[in-house]
Amino acid sequence: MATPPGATAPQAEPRLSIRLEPEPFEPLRALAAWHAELAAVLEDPPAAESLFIGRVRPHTAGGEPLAALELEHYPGMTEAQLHALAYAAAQRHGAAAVLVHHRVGRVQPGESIVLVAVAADRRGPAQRCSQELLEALKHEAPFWKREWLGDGSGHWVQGNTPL
Amino acid sequence: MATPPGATAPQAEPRLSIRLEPEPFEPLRALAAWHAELAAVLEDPPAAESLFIGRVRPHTAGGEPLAALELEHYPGMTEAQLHALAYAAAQRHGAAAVLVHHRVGRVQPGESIVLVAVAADRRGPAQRCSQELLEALKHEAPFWKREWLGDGSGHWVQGNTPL
Amino acid sequence: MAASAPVEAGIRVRLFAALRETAGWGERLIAATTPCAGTPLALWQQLGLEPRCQGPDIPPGGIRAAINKQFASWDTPLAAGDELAFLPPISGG
Amino acid sequence: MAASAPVEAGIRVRLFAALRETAGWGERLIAATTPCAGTPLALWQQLGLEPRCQGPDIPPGGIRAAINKQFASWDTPLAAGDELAFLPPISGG
Repeated sequence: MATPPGATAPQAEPRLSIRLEPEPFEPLRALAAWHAELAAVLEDPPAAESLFIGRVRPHTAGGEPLAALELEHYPGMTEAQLHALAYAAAQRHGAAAVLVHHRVGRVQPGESIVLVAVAADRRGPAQRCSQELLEALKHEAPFWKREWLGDGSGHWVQGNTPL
Repeated sequence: MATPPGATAPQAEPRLSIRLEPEPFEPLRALAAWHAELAAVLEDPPAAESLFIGRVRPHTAGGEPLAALELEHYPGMTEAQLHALAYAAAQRHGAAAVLVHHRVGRVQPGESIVLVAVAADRRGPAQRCSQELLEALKHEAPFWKREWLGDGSGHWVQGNTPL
Repeated sequence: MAASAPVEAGIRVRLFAALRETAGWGERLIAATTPCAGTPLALWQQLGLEPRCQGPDIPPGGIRAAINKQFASWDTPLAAGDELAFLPPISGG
Repeated sequence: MAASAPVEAGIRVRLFAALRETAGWGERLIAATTPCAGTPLALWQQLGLEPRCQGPDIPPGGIRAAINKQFASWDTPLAAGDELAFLPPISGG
Protein backbone atom coordinates (compact mmCIF):
# COMPACT_ATOMS: atom_id res chain seq x y z
CA MET A 1 0.00 0.00 0.00
CA ALA A 2 1.32 3.46 -0.87
CA THR A 3 2.22 5.64 2.09
CA PRO A 4 -0.04 8.72 2.17
CA PRO A 5 1.89 11.96 1.65
CA GLY A 6 3.30 13.33 4.88
CA ALA A 7 2.69 10.12 6.82
CA THR A 8 5.26 9.38 9.47
CA ALA A 9 7.72 6.54 9.02
CA PRO A 10 7.24 2.94 10.22
CA GLN A 11 3.69 2.71 11.47
CA ALA A 12 2.65 0.82 14.58
CA GLU A 13 -0.46 -1.35 14.39
CA PRO A 14 -3.53 0.78 15.14
CA ARG A 15 -5.15 0.12 18.51
CA LEU A 16 -8.81 -0.73 18.11
CA SER A 17 -11.51 -0.49 20.72
CA ILE A 18 -14.75 -1.88 19.29
CA ARG A 19 -17.81 -2.49 21.39
CA LEU A 20 -21.48 -3.26 20.91
CA GLU A 21 -23.49 -1.73 23.74
CA PRO A 22 -26.72 -3.51 24.68
CA GLU A 23 -27.43 -0.86 27.36
CA PRO A 24 -27.40 2.97 27.34
CA PHE A 25 -23.83 4.30 27.43
CA GLU A 26 -22.39 7.70 28.25
CA PRO A 27 -20.00 8.77 25.46
CA LEU A 28 -17.86 11.01 27.67
CA ARG A 29 -17.37 8.21 30.18
CA ALA A 30 -16.41 5.86 27.36
CA LEU A 31 -13.93 8.44 26.08
CA ALA A 32 -12.44 8.94 29.53
CA ALA A 33 -11.84 5.20 29.81
CA TRP A 34 -10.31 5.16 26.33
CA HIS A 35 -8.00 8.08 27.20
CA ALA A 36 -6.84 6.19 30.27
CA GLU A 37 -6.18 3.07 28.17
CA LEU A 38 -4.23 5.06 25.59
CA ALA A 39 -2.25 6.87 28.28
CA ALA A 40 -1.12 3.47 29.57
CA VAL A 41 0.18 2.27 26.21
CA LEU A 42 1.06 5.29 24.05
CA GLU A 43 4.31 7.08 24.71
CA ASP A 44 2.65 10.50 24.26
CA PRO A 45 -0.98 11.55 24.17
CA PRO A 46 -2.17 11.87 20.56
CA ALA A 47 -1.79 15.37 19.10
CA ALA A 48 -5.15 15.16 17.33
CA GLU A 49 -8.38 13.48 18.26
CA SER A 50 -11.50 13.59 16.13
CA LEU A 51 -14.71 12.39 17.72
CA PHE A 52 -18.30 11.86 16.68
CA ILE A 53 -21.38 11.21 18.81
CA GLY A 54 -24.67 10.24 17.19
CA ARG A 55 -27.94 10.27 19.12
CA VAL A 56 -31.45 9.03 18.37
CA ARG A 57 -33.74 11.74 17.00
CA PRO A 58 -37.08 12.27 18.73
CA HIS A 59 -38.97 11.75 15.49
CA THR A 60 -39.05 9.22 12.67
CA ALA A 61 -37.66 9.85 9.19
CA GLY A 62 -41.27 10.64 8.27
CA GLY A 63 -41.62 13.25 11.04
CA GLU A 64 -43.77 11.30 13.51
CA PRO A 65 -42.90 11.16 17.23
CA LEU A 66 -40.62 8.19 17.83
CA ALA A 67 -41.32 5.92 20.78
CA ALA A 68 -38.10 3.95 20.43
CA LEU A 69 -35.57 2.75 17.90
CA GLU A 70 -34.73 -0.94 17.70
CA LEU A 71 -31.31 -1.91 16.44
CA GLU A 72 -30.93 -5.42 15.13
CA HIS A 73 -27.49 -6.74 14.26
CA TYR A 74 -25.82 -9.97 13.15
CA PRO A 75 -23.92 -11.22 16.20
CA GLY A 76 -20.39 -12.12 15.24
CA MET A 77 -20.46 -10.57 11.79
CA THR A 78 -21.24 -7.07 13.03
CA GLU A 79 -18.30 -7.04 15.45
CA ALA A 80 -16.01 -8.56 12.80
CA GLN A 81 -17.06 -5.95 10.24
CA LEU A 82 -16.58 -3.07 12.69
CA HIS A 83 -13.08 -4.37 13.41
CA ALA A 84 -12.26 -4.74 9.72
CA LEU A 85 -13.63 -1.28 8.84
CA ALA A 86 -11.84 0.40 11.75
CA TYR A 87 -8.59 -1.35 10.96
CA ALA A 88 -8.74 -0.43 7.27
CA ALA A 89 -9.58 3.22 7.99
CA ALA A 90 -6.84 3.49 10.62
CA GLN A 91 -4.28 1.97 8.26
CA ARG A 92 -5.34 4.17 5.37
CA HIS A 93 -4.87 7.34 7.42
CA GLY A 94 -2.07 6.26 9.73
CA ALA A 95 -4.24 6.68 12.83
CA ALA A 96 -2.78 5.47 16.13
CA ALA A 97 -6.05 4.38 17.73
CA VAL A 98 -9.71 4.05 16.84
CA LEU A 99 -12.73 3.56 19.05
CA VAL A 100 -16.22 2.54 17.89
CA HIS A 101 -19.05 1.97 20.34
CA HIS A 102 -22.45 1.19 18.82
CA ARG A 103 -25.74 0.52 20.57
CA VAL A 104 -27.82 -2.53 19.82
CA GLY A 105 -31.30 -3.43 21.02
CA ARG A 106 -33.99 -0.94 21.99
CA VAL A 107 -32.75 2.67 22.13
CA GLN A 108 -34.73 5.63 23.45
CA PRO A 109 -34.90 9.03 21.72
CA GLY A 110 -31.99 11.19 22.85
CA GLU A 111 -29.80 8.24 23.78
CA SER A 112 -26.39 7.86 22.18
CA ILE A 113 -26.35 5.33 19.39
CA VAL A 114 -22.82 5.61 18.04
CA LEU A 115 -19.48 6.97 19.22
CA VAL A 116 -16.47 7.10 16.89
CA ALA A 117 -13.09 8.39 18.06
CA VAL A 118 -9.81 8.57 16.17
CA ALA A 119 -6.43 9.52 17.60
CA ALA A 120 -3.68 10.49 15.19
CA ASP A 121 -0.61 12.65 14.97
CA ARG A 122 -2.23 15.32 12.80
CA ARG A 123 -5.69 16.82 12.55
CA GLY A 124 -6.27 16.00 8.86
CA PRO A 125 -5.84 12.21 9.16
CA ALA A 126 -7.81 12.15 12.42
CA GLN A 127 -10.75 14.02 10.87
CA ARG A 128 -10.74 12.13 7.58
CA CYS A 129 -10.39 8.74 9.26
CA SER A 130 -13.26 9.47 11.65
CA GLN A 131 -15.49 10.72 8.86
CA GLU A 132 -14.78 7.82 6.51
CA LEU A 133 -15.23 5.27 9.25
CA LEU A 134 -18.60 6.71 10.23
CA GLU A 135 -19.80 6.47 6.62
CA ALA A 136 -18.34 2.99 6.25
CA LEU A 137 -20.08 1.61 9.31
CA LYS A 138 -23.37 3.10 8.21
CA HIS A 139 -23.17 1.18 4.94
CA GLU A 140 -20.97 -1.84 5.60
CA ALA A 141 -21.70 -3.00 9.14
CA PRO A 142 -24.83 -5.15 9.48
CA PHE A 143 -27.21 -3.06 11.58
CA TRP A 144 -30.89 -2.60 10.90
CA LYS A 145 -33.10 0.03 12.46
CA ARG A 146 -36.76 -0.35 13.24
CA GLU A 147 -38.76 2.72 14.26
CA TRP A 148 -41.43 2.08 16.87
CA LEU A 149 -44.33 4.51 17.13
CA GLY A 150 -46.50 5.38 20.11
CA ASP A 151 -49.34 3.16 18.83
CA GLY A 152 -47.16 0.07 19.05
CA SER A 153 -46.55 -0.21 15.30
CA GLY A 154 -43.03 -0.50 13.95
CA HIS A 155 -41.40 -0.40 10.54
CA TRP A 156 -37.90 -1.07 9.25
CA VAL A 157 -35.90 1.96 8.15
CA GLN A 158 -34.79 1.84 4.52
CA GLY A 159 -31.23 3.10 4.24
CA ASN A 160 -29.51 5.87 6.19
CA THR A 161 -30.31 9.48 7.01
CA PRO A 162 -28.73 11.79 4.43
CA LEU A 163 -25.29 13.20 5.13
CA MET B 1 -27.49 34.10 2.17
CA ALA B 2 -28.66 30.99 0.31
CA THR B 3 -29.97 28.17 2.47
CA PRO B 4 -27.71 25.12 2.11
CA PRO B 5 -29.48 22.15 0.49
CA GLY B 6 -31.31 20.04 3.01
CA ALA B 7 -31.10 22.65 5.77
CA THR B 8 -34.02 22.68 8.13
CA ALA B 9 -36.47 25.57 8.06
CA PRO B 10 -36.31 28.70 10.26
CA GLN B 11 -33.00 28.53 12.02
CA ALA B 12 -32.50 29.50 15.64
CA GLU B 13 -29.45 31.57 16.52
CA PRO B 14 -26.50 29.27 17.16
CA ARG B 15 -25.42 29.01 20.80
CA LEU B 16 -21.75 29.86 21.18
CA SER B 17 -19.49 28.88 24.04
CA ILE B 18 -16.09 30.52 23.51
CA ARG B 19 -13.40 30.51 26.14
CA LEU B 20 -9.70 31.29 26.44
CA GLU B 21 -8.13 29.04 29.05
CA PRO B 22 -5.11 30.43 30.91
CA GLU B 23 -4.76 27.17 32.87
CA PRO B 24 -4.74 23.49 31.86
CA PHE B 25 -8.24 22.24 31.07
CA GLU B 26 -9.73 18.78 30.73
CA PRO B 27 -11.63 18.52 27.41
CA LEU B 28 -14.03 15.83 28.60
CA ARG B 29 -14.96 17.87 31.66
CA ALA B 30 -15.53 20.92 29.44
CA LEU B 31 -17.73 18.80 27.17
CA ALA B 32 -19.73 17.45 30.10
CA ALA B 33 -20.44 21.02 31.25
CA TRP B 34 -21.41 21.98 27.70
CA HIS B 35 -23.76 18.99 27.41
CA ALA B 36 -25.42 20.05 30.66
CA GLU B 37 -25.82 23.62 29.36
CA LEU B 38 -27.31 22.40 26.09
CA ALA B 39 -29.65 19.99 27.87
CA ALA B 40 -31.03 22.96 29.81
CA VAL B 41 -31.80 25.02 26.70
CA LEU B 42 -32.30 22.68 23.75
CA GLU B 43 -35.58 20.84 23.43
CA ASP B 44 -33.80 17.63 22.35
CA PRO B 45 -30.18 16.56 22.56
CA PRO B 46 -28.44 17.17 19.21
CA ALA B 47 -28.54 14.17 16.87
CA ALA B 48 -24.95 14.77 15.73
CA GLU B 49 -21.92 16.07 17.56
CA SER B 50 -18.51 16.47 15.96
CA LEU B 51 -15.60 17.15 18.29
CA PHE B 52 -11.91 17.86 17.99
CA ILE B 53 -9.21 17.87 20.65
CA GLY B 54 -5.71 19.17 19.87
CA ARG B 55 -2.78 18.55 22.20
CA VAL B 56 0.76 19.88 22.35
CA ARG B 57 3.28 17.55 20.69
CA PRO B 58 6.32 16.51 22.70
CA HIS B 59 8.71 17.82 20.04
CA THR B 60 9.14 21.00 18.01
CA ALA B 61 8.30 21.32 14.33
CA GLY B 62 12.04 20.71 13.80
CA GLY B 63 12.00 17.48 15.81
CA GLU B 64 13.72 18.68 19.00
CA PRO B 65 12.29 17.85 22.43
CA LEU B 66 9.90 20.62 23.43
CA ALA B 67 10.09 22.04 26.95
CA ALA B 68 6.92 24.11 26.63
CA LEU B 69 4.78 25.96 24.14
CA GLU B 70 3.92 29.60 24.77
CA LEU B 71 0.69 30.92 23.30
CA GLU B 72 0.46 34.66 22.91
CA HIS B 73 -2.84 36.23 21.91
CA TYR B 74 -4.36 39.69 21.42
CA PRO B 75 -6.74 40.14 24.37
CA GLY B 76 -10.09 41.37 23.15
CA MET B 77 -9.46 40.75 19.47
CA THR B 78 -8.82 37.00 19.86
CA GLU B 79 -12.09 36.43 21.71
CA ALA B 80 -13.98 38.62 19.23
CA GLN B 81 -12.51 36.75 16.28
CA LEU B 82 -13.30 33.35 17.80
CA HIS B 83 -16.89 34.49 18.29
CA ALA B 84 -17.14 35.82 14.75
CA LEU B 85 -15.60 32.68 13.21
CA ALA B 86 -17.76 30.33 15.28
CA TYR B 87 -20.90 32.30 14.49
CA ALA B 88 -20.17 32.36 10.76
CA ALA B 89 -19.38 28.64 10.62
CA ALA B 90 -22.48 27.75 12.64
CA GLN B 91 -24.68 29.89 10.39
CA ARG B 92 -23.13 28.49 7.22
CA HIS B 93 -23.85 24.90 8.28
CA GLY B 94 -27.00 25.39 10.33
CA ALA B 95 -25.32 24.15 13.52
CA ALA B 96 -27.30 24.50 16.75
CA ALA B 97 -24.33 25.06 19.06
CA VAL B 98 -20.58 25.55 18.86
CA LEU B 99 -17.94 25.36 21.56
CA VAL B 100 -14.35 26.59 21.25
CA HIS B 101 -11.93 26.44 24.16
CA HIS B 102 -8.36 27.51 23.44
CA ARG B 103 -5.37 27.62 25.79
CA VAL B 104 -3.26 30.73 26.16
CA GLY B 105 -0.01 31.22 28.06
CA ARG B 106 2.52 28.50 28.77
CA VAL B 107 1.35 25.01 27.77
CA GLN B 108 3.18 21.76 28.57
CA PRO B 109 3.65 18.92 26.06
CA GLY B 110 0.65 16.61 26.13
CA GLU B 111 -1.72 19.26 27.46
CA SER B 112 -4.85 20.11 25.51
CA ILE B 113 -4.50 23.28 23.50
CA VAL B 114 -7.79 23.45 21.59
CA LEU B 115 -11.23 21.90 21.86
CA VAL B 116 -13.85 22.43 19.14
CA ALA B 117 -17.34 20.96 19.41
CA VAL B 118 -20.28 21.35 17.05
CA ALA B 119 -23.82 20.13 17.66
CA ALA B 120 -26.15 19.86 14.69
CA ASP B 121 -29.13 17.90 13.45
CA ARG B 122 -27.13 15.86 10.94
CA ARG B 123 -23.63 14.40 10.83
CA GLY B 124 -22.52 16.14 7.61
CA PRO B 125 -23.08 19.72 8.81
CA ALA B 126 -21.62 18.89 12.25
CA GLN B 127 -18.44 17.45 10.73
CA ARG B 128 -17.99 20.12 8.08
CA CYS B 129 -18.65 22.96 10.53
CA SER B 130 -16.18 21.58 13.05
CA GLN B 131 -13.51 21.05 10.40
CA GLU B 132 -13.92 24.47 8.80
CA LEU B 133 -13.94 26.20 12.16
CA LEU B 134 -10.73 24.50 13.23
CA GLU B 135 -9.01 25.63 10.02
CA ALA B 136 -10.46 29.12 10.35
CA LEU B 137 -9.23 29.63 13.89
CA LYS B 138 -5.78 28.41 12.95
CA HIS B 139 -5.52 31.11 10.32
CA GLU B 140 -7.86 33.89 11.40
CA ALA B 141 -7.70 34.07 15.18
CA PRO B 142 -4.70 36.00 16.53
CA PHE B 143 -2.64 33.38 18.35
CA TRP B 144 1.12 33.05 18.15
CA LYS B 145 3.11 30.05 19.29
CA ARG B 146 6.61 30.13 20.69
CA GLU B 147 8.48 26.87 21.17
CA TRP B 148 10.70 26.74 24.23
CA LEU B 149 13.57 24.28 24.30
CA GLY B 150 15.27 22.61 27.24
CA ASP B 151 18.22 25.03 27.03
CA GLY B 152 15.97 28.01 27.69
CA SER B 153 15.96 29.27 24.12
CA GLY B 154 12.69 30.00 22.38
CA HIS B 155 11.59 30.80 18.84
CA TRP B 156 8.32 31.83 17.25
CA VAL B 157 6.58 29.25 15.11
CA GLN B 158 6.04 30.34 11.50
CA GLY B 159 2.58 29.26 10.37
CA ASN B 160 0.63 26.11 11.24
CA THR B 161 1.38 22.42 11.19
CA PRO B 162 0.24 20.86 7.90
CA LEU B 163 -3.22 19.39 7.68
CA MET C 1 -14.90 -22.08 4.40
CA ALA C 2 -15.61 -25.39 6.08
CA ALA C 3 -14.65 -27.67 3.20
CA SER C 4 -13.77 -30.49 5.58
CA ALA C 5 -17.08 -30.33 7.51
CA PRO C 6 -19.22 -33.48 7.41
CA VAL C 7 -21.60 -33.43 4.44
CA GLU C 8 -24.54 -34.06 6.77
CA ALA C 9 -23.91 -30.60 8.32
CA GLY C 10 -25.90 -28.93 5.58
CA ILE C 11 -26.10 -25.18 5.16
CA ARG C 12 -27.47 -22.92 7.83
CA VAL C 13 -29.47 -20.11 6.26
CA ARG C 14 -30.20 -16.94 8.25
CA LEU C 15 -32.47 -14.01 7.52
CA PHE C 16 -32.41 -10.62 9.25
CA ALA C 17 -34.72 -7.70 9.96
CA ALA C 18 -37.38 -7.10 7.30
CA LEU C 19 -36.30 -10.18 5.32
CA ARG C 20 -36.93 -12.42 8.32
CA GLU C 21 -40.35 -10.94 8.99
CA THR C 22 -41.45 -11.16 5.38
CA ALA C 23 -40.36 -14.79 5.19
CA GLY C 24 -41.77 -15.71 8.58
CA TRP C 25 -38.58 -17.49 9.65
CA GLY C 26 -35.06 -16.49 10.72
CA GLU C 27 -33.00 -19.62 10.49
CA ARG C 28 -33.13 -22.94 8.60
CA LEU C 29 -30.83 -25.88 8.02
CA ILE C 30 -30.79 -26.87 4.36
CA ALA C 31 -29.59 -30.34 3.44
CA ALA C 32 -26.44 -30.31 1.35
CA THR C 33 -25.45 -33.77 0.29
CA THR C 34 -22.99 -32.94 -2.49
CA PRO C 35 -19.58 -31.30 -2.17
CA CYS C 36 -20.95 -28.34 -4.11
CA ALA C 37 -24.14 -27.17 -2.47
CA GLY C 38 -25.10 -24.39 -4.85
CA THR C 39 -24.65 -20.64 -4.50
CA PRO C 40 -26.40 -17.91 -2.46
CA LEU C 41 -28.41 -16.98 -5.55
CA ALA C 42 -29.53 -20.58 -6.15
CA LEU C 43 -30.59 -20.96 -2.50
CA TRP C 44 -32.42 -17.62 -2.54
CA GLN C 45 -34.49 -18.84 -5.46
CA GLN C 46 -34.91 -22.37 -4.10
CA LEU C 47 -36.27 -20.96 -0.82
CA GLY C 48 -38.70 -18.73 -2.70
CA LEU C 49 -37.60 -15.60 -0.85
CA GLU C 50 -38.94 -12.11 -1.57
CA PRO C 51 -38.23 -9.99 -3.55
CA ARG C 52 -38.25 -12.42 -6.47
CA CYS C 53 -35.31 -12.26 -8.87
CA GLN C 54 -35.90 -10.50 -12.19
CA GLY C 55 -34.27 -13.41 -13.99
CA PRO C 56 -32.47 -16.69 -13.20
CA ASP C 57 -29.04 -15.00 -12.93
CA ILE C 58 -30.12 -11.68 -11.42
CA PRO C 59 -29.70 -11.30 -7.63
CA PRO C 60 -32.53 -9.66 -5.69
CA GLY C 61 -32.14 -5.86 -5.63
CA GLY C 62 -30.68 -4.31 -2.47
CA ILE C 63 -30.05 -7.64 -0.70
CA ARG C 64 -26.53 -8.80 0.17
CA ALA C 65 -25.29 -12.30 0.93
CA ALA C 66 -22.78 -13.25 3.62
CA ILE C 67 -21.06 -16.60 3.98
CA ASN C 68 -19.62 -17.47 7.37
CA LYS C 69 -20.14 -13.86 8.51
CA GLN C 70 -18.33 -12.23 5.60
CA PHE C 71 -19.90 -10.48 2.63
CA ALA C 72 -19.84 -12.80 -0.37
CA SER C 73 -20.86 -12.56 -4.00
CA TRP C 74 -24.04 -14.26 -5.15
CA ASP C 75 -22.20 -16.86 -7.17
CA THR C 76 -19.82 -18.07 -4.47
CA PRO C 77 -19.90 -21.90 -4.26
CA LEU C 78 -21.30 -23.01 -0.92
CA ALA C 79 -19.98 -25.94 1.04
CA ALA C 80 -21.69 -28.08 3.64
CA GLY C 81 -21.22 -26.51 7.06
CA ASP C 82 -21.39 -22.94 5.73
CA GLU C 83 -23.56 -20.33 7.36
CA LEU C 84 -25.30 -18.33 4.67
CA ALA C 85 -27.04 -15.09 5.60
CA PHE C 86 -29.20 -12.78 3.54
CA LEU C 87 -28.95 -9.14 4.61
CA PRO C 88 -31.50 -6.45 3.76
CA PRO C 89 -30.24 -2.87 3.18
CA ILE C 90 -28.09 -1.75 6.12
CA SER C 91 -29.16 1.22 8.26
CA GLY C 92 -26.70 1.59 11.12
CA GLY C 93 -24.81 4.47 12.71
CA MET D 1 -14.22 53.89 14.76
CA ALA D 2 -13.76 56.62 17.29
CA ALA D 3 -14.22 59.62 15.00
CA SER D 4 -15.50 61.74 17.85
CA ALA D 5 -12.55 61.01 20.16
CA PRO D 6 -10.44 63.98 21.20
CA VAL D 7 -7.67 64.59 18.65
CA GLU D 8 -5.11 64.53 21.47
CA ALA D 9 -5.93 60.83 21.92
CA GLY D 10 -3.54 59.91 19.15
CA ILE D 11 -3.18 56.42 17.78
CA ARG D 12 -2.20 53.52 19.94
CA VAL D 13 0.08 51.17 18.02
CA ARG D 14 0.57 47.59 19.21
CA LEU D 15 2.96 44.89 18.10
CA PHE D 16 2.70 41.17 18.87
CA ALA D 17 4.94 38.13 19.14
CA ALA D 18 7.99 38.17 16.85
CA LEU D 19 7.17 41.69 15.60
CA ARG D 20 7.28 43.04 19.13
CA GLU D 21 10.57 41.38 19.91
CA THR D 22 12.22 42.50 16.70
CA ALA D 23 11.11 46.09 17.28
CA GLY D 24 11.96 46.06 20.97
CA TRP D 25 8.59 47.56 21.97
CA GLY D 26 4.99 46.40 22.19
CA GLU D 27 2.93 49.53 22.47
CA ARG D 28 3.28 53.22 21.53
CA LEU D 29 1.03 56.24 21.42
CA ILE D 30 1.53 58.14 18.17
CA ALA D 31 0.39 61.76 18.01
CA ALA D 32 -2.40 62.33 15.53
CA THR D 33 -3.29 65.95 15.28
CA THR D 34 -5.26 65.94 12.06
CA PRO D 35 -8.65 64.31 11.41
CA CYS D 36 -6.95 61.98 9.00
CA ALA D 37 -4.04 60.35 10.71
CA GLY D 38 -2.69 58.26 7.88
CA THR D 39 -3.06 54.55 7.16
CA PRO D 40 -1.62 51.35 8.65
CA LEU D 41 0.87 51.22 5.76
CA ALA D 42 2.01 54.81 6.31
CA LEU D 43 2.48 54.22 10.03
CA TRP D 44 4.37 50.96 9.43
CA GLN D 45 6.84 52.85 7.27
CA GLN D 46 6.97 55.90 9.54
CA LEU D 47 7.85 53.66 12.52
CA GLY D 48 10.59 51.95 10.51
CA LEU D 49 9.28 48.48 11.30
CA GLU D 50 10.79 45.26 9.93
CA PRO D 51 10.39 43.72 7.39
CA ARG D 52 10.81 46.82 5.22
CA CYS D 53 8.29 47.36 2.44
CA GLN D 54 9.42 46.50 -1.08
CA GLY D 55 8.00 49.80 -2.31
CA PRO D 56 6.05 52.82 -0.98
CA ASP D 57 2.66 51.18 -1.67
CA ILE D 58 3.58 47.57 -0.94
CA PRO D 59 2.59 46.23 2.51
CA PRO D 60 5.13 44.10 4.36
CA GLY D 61 4.80 40.41 3.40
CA GLY D 62 2.91 38.16 5.79
CA ILE D 63 1.96 40.93 8.24
CA ARG D 64 -1.68 41.88 8.84
CA ALA D 65 -3.09 45.08 10.29
CA ALA D 66 -6.01 45.36 12.72
CA ILE D 67 -7.83 48.55 13.66
CA ASN D 68 -9.79 48.52 16.91
CA LYS D 69 -9.35 44.75 17.13
CA GLN D 70 -10.67 43.96 13.67
CA PHE D 71 -8.64 43.01 10.64
CA ALA D 72 -8.27 46.05 8.36
CA SER D 73 -6.73 46.71 4.98
CA TRP D 74 -3.42 48.57 4.80
CA ASP D 75 -4.99 51.65 3.26
CA THR D 76 -7.79 52.15 5.80
CA PRO D 77 -7.83 55.80 6.98
CA LEU D 78 -6.97 55.99 10.66
CA ALA D 79 -8.64 58.32 13.10
CA ALA D 80 -7.39 59.69 16.39
CA GLY D 81 -8.36 57.30 19.18
CA ASP D 82 -7.89 54.22 17.01
CA GLU D 83 -5.94 51.22 18.22
CA LEU D 84 -3.76 49.95 15.39
CA ALA D 85 -2.13 46.54 15.72
CA PHE D 86 0.37 44.79 13.48
CA LEU D 87 0.03 41.01 13.54
CA PRO D 88 2.72 38.58 12.41
CA PRO D 89 1.64 35.30 10.75
CA ILE D 90 -0.90 33.51 12.93
CA SER D 91 -0.10 30.08 14.37
CA GLY D 92 -2.97 29.05 16.62
CA GLY D 93 -5.03 25.93 17.14
